[in-house]
Amino acid sequence: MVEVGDRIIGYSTDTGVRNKGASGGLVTAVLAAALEKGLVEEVVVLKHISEYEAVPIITSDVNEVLASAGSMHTVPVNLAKYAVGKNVAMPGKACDIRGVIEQAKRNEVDIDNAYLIGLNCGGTMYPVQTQEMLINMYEIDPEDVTGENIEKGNLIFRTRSGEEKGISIDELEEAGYGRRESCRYCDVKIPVNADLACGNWGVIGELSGNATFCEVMNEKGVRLLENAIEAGFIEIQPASDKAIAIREKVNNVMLSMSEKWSEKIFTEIPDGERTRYYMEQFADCIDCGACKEVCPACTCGEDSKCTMYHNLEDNYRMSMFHMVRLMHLSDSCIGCGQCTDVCPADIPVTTIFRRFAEKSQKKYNYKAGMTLERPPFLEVMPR
Amino acid sequence: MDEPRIGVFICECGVNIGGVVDCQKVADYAGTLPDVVRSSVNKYTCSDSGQSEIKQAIKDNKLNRVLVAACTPKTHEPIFRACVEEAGLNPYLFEFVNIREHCSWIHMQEKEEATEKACELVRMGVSRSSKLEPLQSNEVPVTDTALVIGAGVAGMQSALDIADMGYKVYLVEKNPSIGGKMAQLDKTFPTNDCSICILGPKMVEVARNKNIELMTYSEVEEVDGYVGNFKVKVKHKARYVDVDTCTGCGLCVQKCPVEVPNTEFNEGIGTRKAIYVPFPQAVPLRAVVDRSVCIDCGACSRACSSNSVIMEQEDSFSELDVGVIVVTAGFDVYDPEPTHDFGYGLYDNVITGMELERLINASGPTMGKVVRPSDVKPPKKVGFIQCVGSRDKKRNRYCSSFCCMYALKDAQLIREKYPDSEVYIMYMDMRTPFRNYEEFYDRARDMGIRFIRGKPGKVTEVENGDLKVRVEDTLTNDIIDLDLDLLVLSVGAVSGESTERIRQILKVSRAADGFMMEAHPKLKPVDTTLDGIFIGGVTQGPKDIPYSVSQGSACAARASRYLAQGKAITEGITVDVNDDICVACGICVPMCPFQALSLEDGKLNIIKALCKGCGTCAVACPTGALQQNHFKNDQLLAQVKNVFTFGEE
Amino acid sequence: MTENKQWEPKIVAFCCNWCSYGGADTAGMGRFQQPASLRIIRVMCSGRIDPLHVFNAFLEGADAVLVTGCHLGDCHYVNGNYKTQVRYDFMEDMVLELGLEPERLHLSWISASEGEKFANFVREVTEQVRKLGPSPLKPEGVN
Amino acid sequence: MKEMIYQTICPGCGVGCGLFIRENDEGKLSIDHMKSSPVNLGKLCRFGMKLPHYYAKANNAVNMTDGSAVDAETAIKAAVEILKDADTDSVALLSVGNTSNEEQMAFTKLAETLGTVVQTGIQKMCMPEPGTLAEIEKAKKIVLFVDPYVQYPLIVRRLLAAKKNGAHIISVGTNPLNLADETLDLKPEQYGELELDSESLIIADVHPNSDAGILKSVKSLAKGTGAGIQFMKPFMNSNGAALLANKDGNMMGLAELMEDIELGNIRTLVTLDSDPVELMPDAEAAIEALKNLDKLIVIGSVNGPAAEMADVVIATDPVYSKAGTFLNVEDSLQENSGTGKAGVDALSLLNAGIGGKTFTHDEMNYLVMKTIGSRETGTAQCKGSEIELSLVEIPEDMYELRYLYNPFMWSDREDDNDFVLLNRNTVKKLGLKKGGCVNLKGEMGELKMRFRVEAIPDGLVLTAKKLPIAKGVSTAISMEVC
Repeated sequence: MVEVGDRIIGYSTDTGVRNKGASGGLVTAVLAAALEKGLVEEVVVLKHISEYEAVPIITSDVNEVLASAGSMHTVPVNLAKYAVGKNVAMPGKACDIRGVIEQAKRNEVDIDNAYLIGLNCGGTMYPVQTQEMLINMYEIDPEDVTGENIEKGNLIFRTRSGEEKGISIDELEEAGYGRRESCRYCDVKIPVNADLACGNWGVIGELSGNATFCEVMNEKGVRLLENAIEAGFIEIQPASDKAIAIREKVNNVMLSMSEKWSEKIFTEIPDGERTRYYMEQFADCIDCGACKEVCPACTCGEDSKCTMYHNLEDNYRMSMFHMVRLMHLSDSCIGCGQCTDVCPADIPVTTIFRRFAEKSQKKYNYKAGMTLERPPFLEVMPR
Repeated sequence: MDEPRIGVFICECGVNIGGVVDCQKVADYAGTLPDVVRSSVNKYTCSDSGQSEIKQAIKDNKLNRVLVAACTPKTHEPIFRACVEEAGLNPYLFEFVNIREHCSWIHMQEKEEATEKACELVRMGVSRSSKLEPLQSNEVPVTDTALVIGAGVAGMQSALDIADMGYKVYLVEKNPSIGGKMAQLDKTFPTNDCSICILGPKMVEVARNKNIELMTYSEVEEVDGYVGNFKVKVKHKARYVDVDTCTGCGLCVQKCPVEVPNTEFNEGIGTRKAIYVPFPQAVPLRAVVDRSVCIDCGACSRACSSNSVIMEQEDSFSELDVGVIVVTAGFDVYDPEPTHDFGYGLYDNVITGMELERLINASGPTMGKVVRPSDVKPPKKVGFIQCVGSRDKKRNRYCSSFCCMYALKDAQLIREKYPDSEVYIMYMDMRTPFRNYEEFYDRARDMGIRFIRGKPGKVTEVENGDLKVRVEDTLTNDIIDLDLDLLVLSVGAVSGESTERIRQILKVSRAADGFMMEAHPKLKPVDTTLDGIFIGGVTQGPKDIPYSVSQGSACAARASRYLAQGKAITEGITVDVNDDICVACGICVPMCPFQALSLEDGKLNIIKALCKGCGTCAVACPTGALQQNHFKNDQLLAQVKNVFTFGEE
Repeated sequence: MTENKQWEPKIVAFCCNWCSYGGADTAGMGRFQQPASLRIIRVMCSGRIDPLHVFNAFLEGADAVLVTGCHLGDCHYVNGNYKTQVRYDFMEDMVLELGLEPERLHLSWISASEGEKFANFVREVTEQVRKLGPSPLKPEGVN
Repeated sequence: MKEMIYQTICPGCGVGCGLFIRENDEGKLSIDHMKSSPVNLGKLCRFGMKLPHYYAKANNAVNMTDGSAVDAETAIKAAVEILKDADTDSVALLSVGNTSNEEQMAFTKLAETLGTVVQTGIQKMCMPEPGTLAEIEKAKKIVLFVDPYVQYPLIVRRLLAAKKNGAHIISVGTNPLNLADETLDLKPEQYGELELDSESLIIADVHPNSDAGILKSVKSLAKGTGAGIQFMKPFMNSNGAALLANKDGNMMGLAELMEDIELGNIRTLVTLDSDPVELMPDAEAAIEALKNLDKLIVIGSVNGPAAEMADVVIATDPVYSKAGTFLNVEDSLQENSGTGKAGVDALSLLNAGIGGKTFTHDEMNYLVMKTIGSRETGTAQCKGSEIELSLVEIPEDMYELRYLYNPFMWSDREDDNDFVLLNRNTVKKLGLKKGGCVNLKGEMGELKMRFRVEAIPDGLVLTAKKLPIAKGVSTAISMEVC
């Protein structure tokens, strides 16, 4: 039977799922089993709209799970806020899972009944930019694309005709395409904060492309897998040492890339210039509140401290809204990048917030969204 | 709420304010501020005429807010709140601005700046005043029983007073007998009457009082709830003796083969058995078994004619519902052992004052014979060192208050018992306030006791356990080498471990000296910041017997106000939650040290009676749904905003 | 304010009712003279001081903000000032990252008896801020 | 649990932001960002973010006759009776572009049967062909006649991108904009100072209250310098409405239309998602004018103030659940995923009732596509004369209250812009107190408002909110401290 800490390779027993779902359909099968066997009542999945768009839906319909979009690199949405059902299973990138954990700390998610299947993620891309990139860099008609994958630092697209074309991420990012900025410096690629950490890194040999590597992180992970095995939905085998080593190696490559980006993006701004820098960054804010609305670490409703005491008539040199949010997020920001994505004035909100959060979280040796530890700002006694 | 109509009253406070601040100018300025309908200057706003002017103005100008700019709210806010309340205004619609301590007195040379600052302070106050909301204090019913923790002399007095007023009292004592430290003392200053002789009858009175339920050898384990509605869990430690049938005859004690030092009552001098009666006058006069040394031989059981020894007994618990709690948990005597103060613990003949009490006591281990430990011979030359463990930056900074007097008493007793002895008291200052204390000091001098003003530097043991003490007499600047047989350290009081445990259970504040903190050093000396919990005796800080007894009575009086009224008025400034905004994230819950907050059915629940109105939860609240009344965010931010003006103003 | 006077900072101090507000009172009673730069806002406990209030003070034009309360262990509300300490550490980090000079935000534990300490504290901070000049967050034309 | 997800566009203005509207099983609406939308990449402005509120408030349109709720059939029947009796010359149809092309087309069909035209509230004017919003990013010099932050927030990022690409941005107006390199308060005769060329772009907007004089000057500025011009529009389908309205009819401005109603020239008014009370700067006057009508028929998804006065209200589907297409300011065609056809169906029955043909949504869609495919381009549209409005004279001792019209004002959106803008001299002169308020006195009354201090020219008071004390784009008012 399965135990915490196990590393396995698995795939769906259903050929249809196995062929349709990414990497052998393990995650889809585990989700379907969780729903079928009553381990959960609902599942959060991405409903496919186009090759470049999907919408999260909460469903108890197995068919919706089977038809779901799987992992799409061009859907940079954070699922955390959709996991508010009482008894839910959710597949997600590390940042999705981090969001759910932050929501759980704020009593929005019952973590004991939320089953979190983590998916390795090297980063996501913007749909519109990606289409532009396909035309300009790959010379592929975006409509022809049927799938994409990141392998060995290359971003590979498959087309209708079955052709594959890959270009190195470095090259793409050099040209201003590629992953979202927050993904570039993200330092959690394998979602070890989830119940299961799944992905295709470490799947080698004949199973390559047809199975999923999965690490069991906790008891909930055990339940998820055992449930799916009992239901006959999946088959698993222990991962070989070589597989484990390869997964680790891929992860390390990704992390060292992140570190490089981090250094590049977070160059120190000298003491005398920071105030002006931040004032200028926020000057174009139109007070739409979208950054707060999408923030997976925030559980406030529409009226909250950041909005209630923020008046446009005050004409401050810096936004009260952002000051309060900077404070509230300095320990809780998970760096998912959603705020930057939705900012209509293209303010690099995430990058600014990370400047504060990186320092705070490092100081308190706390990383938001990884464990259920109470955020340091909310501690009663100083650490 | 109607449109704010603020009346502003600027107080000159004689020349205290008026001598620096141009009060008329401030009043004129206040008149131009939004919502202010009248403003004026008074000579003394707090005087009768000042107060009647406020009341008149409330009527004449239909004021619904009053602002007084005068001295500090810490002393005068209650006065003005009462004043506006008499005129029919909610007291929380009164706003106080401090232009004396915070302005005129600290800017005495800069009159112009002071006036300008006063204007700004008034403007800040006015902006806050506009946003004030009326508040109501809450009423909660009070269970008409009291809990007194600790049955020393203060606790006994308190229990008796409450009981005599007709209320049921649970008196919980951790030791097998009541009596506390006073039962250990020999004589009491300044009358030198026998301690147990005056305490004994009181102890019996406590036992006999029908309204007092005595719980000895018992400890308070948990306290929940709030004023009027405390739930208390008490542990009754197994005594292994049936209290109801034991007669305290002592036959069992005689048969018991185990003998150990008597640390409980005789400060380790002499011995007691594994089964023992605490002391001859103990109440209840019942035996108790020390199972940590008992060898289970069964001798006591066989000796007992009433079959009162029950070795199977286990700790039991009771749950009490009480309305008020009086804490008279007492203190510990300062222990010089760990730091070997003046050779204590190293040299046999250095003893503490408490040890001397037991030695000198006629019913003590030596039957009142003062002997020195090394050779059990009466000492010829006795020295006392004062302020041991007290008034010492490295130990405790405070004065333990009773050591001077007990040293004088013990010195006199030694001189009386052994007229040929020499007695020295080495002191920093002799502190002898209150009736007949100074006379007592005079008597000691008359009796030939020698006083040396100085704290000894070094104590060394010479042969036969004799001691050499070097002390500088700071009055004569002479270095004196005293050869002594016995050295008594006049040790002070410290808040003991068990008192600290009670403090933590009750969540009473701790003062810097480690004792429990009163609500106000002058005006609420036996209240705590927690409604319905009172502190008396040395629990609150070192004091002598009369003062402890007074505090015991004071606690009883303060506590029975609740019992007599049957209701308690709780803090008006509490937190409130706006359910429309609250997302029930629960972040605030662990922030409250008073357990006033909880999440119930996805909603935040506030027990108003537990809330003390500190507002720390409101800061943790990310949504701003939780607001501290009277210090709401918009009230505070209005003040912040009005610190500043457009430069041209 | 008249034109020829030297610029005087505006400092907002949040004081708890029981200790530091009392400390300011004691400073007054002891007639410890201070620069007229300070504006005190009273709260019941320093644990009520919200970063919201502090940031708002800066945005409104404060040249410095003081957070004050009872000495640790002496809180009237058991542990309010420990919470203040936790929050202050965050505020301080934030103010520094925002590029404000460290002299513009202070935390001090002042008991009701420490009037002289209070006065000295005000004098020192005012002196420091005078040297720094107006806060970069101060809105134009406001003082 | 079953959720509905609608792929739709934001009805806030003519930009046409894509988004998803999610409807949970309790009918509660929320938004999802459509990051694949090339118009807005999923980004939304304040209005878009609050769209669920707008729908929650607005989607309560109910079929009514004379103020009482009835079923659709009864309402349509009542409307038919009114239209049958109406005299062709005194009937007017108004649709400013708050609905789909298909409904717009159906409305035009109804107009044809009635022998009249659909008015769009904007007088016929020579409009250049719209460019794409992406072109903003490429311009070398940009002249703004709008405040993008308040009026069209989703072009802010385009402008910032342009700036990053080296564009010089000049704001011609009154409010200093953070993204502008300079702010010039120019009169039309001074526009030459802008020194534009063919790599320059002018951004202005056209709405029912536009100052025709300025519009004309702006156009001639573009023509004279070869600069491009991007007209922003306040309604989600302004372009569709303009395109699908009967081309050769007499197109009036909204003000003219209201004047005709006031004069009794128009006795029956039919509106399609267009509320004159909300659209006119002075709501009271608009209500008074509408009282002169014999009959008022309101068709739409929104129950505005006009619906309250209407003889008949015919309810259509809220925008997000409508089937249909829209043309945004770039003239790019966008499609809703909704299936609601109540609007077209009602118009079809109305048309049939008065002797016309019935039609279906699909037929309308076909006609829309055909029209779009064959539309005339560029200045070929320009015919007829243009009328100039005269500018208001402001007396010496008074202030000019000027509206910063924004599209969201017409969606009856409670905004945080609950203040007026004035400058430091004004503050000083009036002795205003920080955090206090100012008393505005106009010919229609007094109002206490909070204020914000900005570096705007002397004597000016700006508002981005409709104030009941003044009418028109620009009004003389007096002010005092309160």
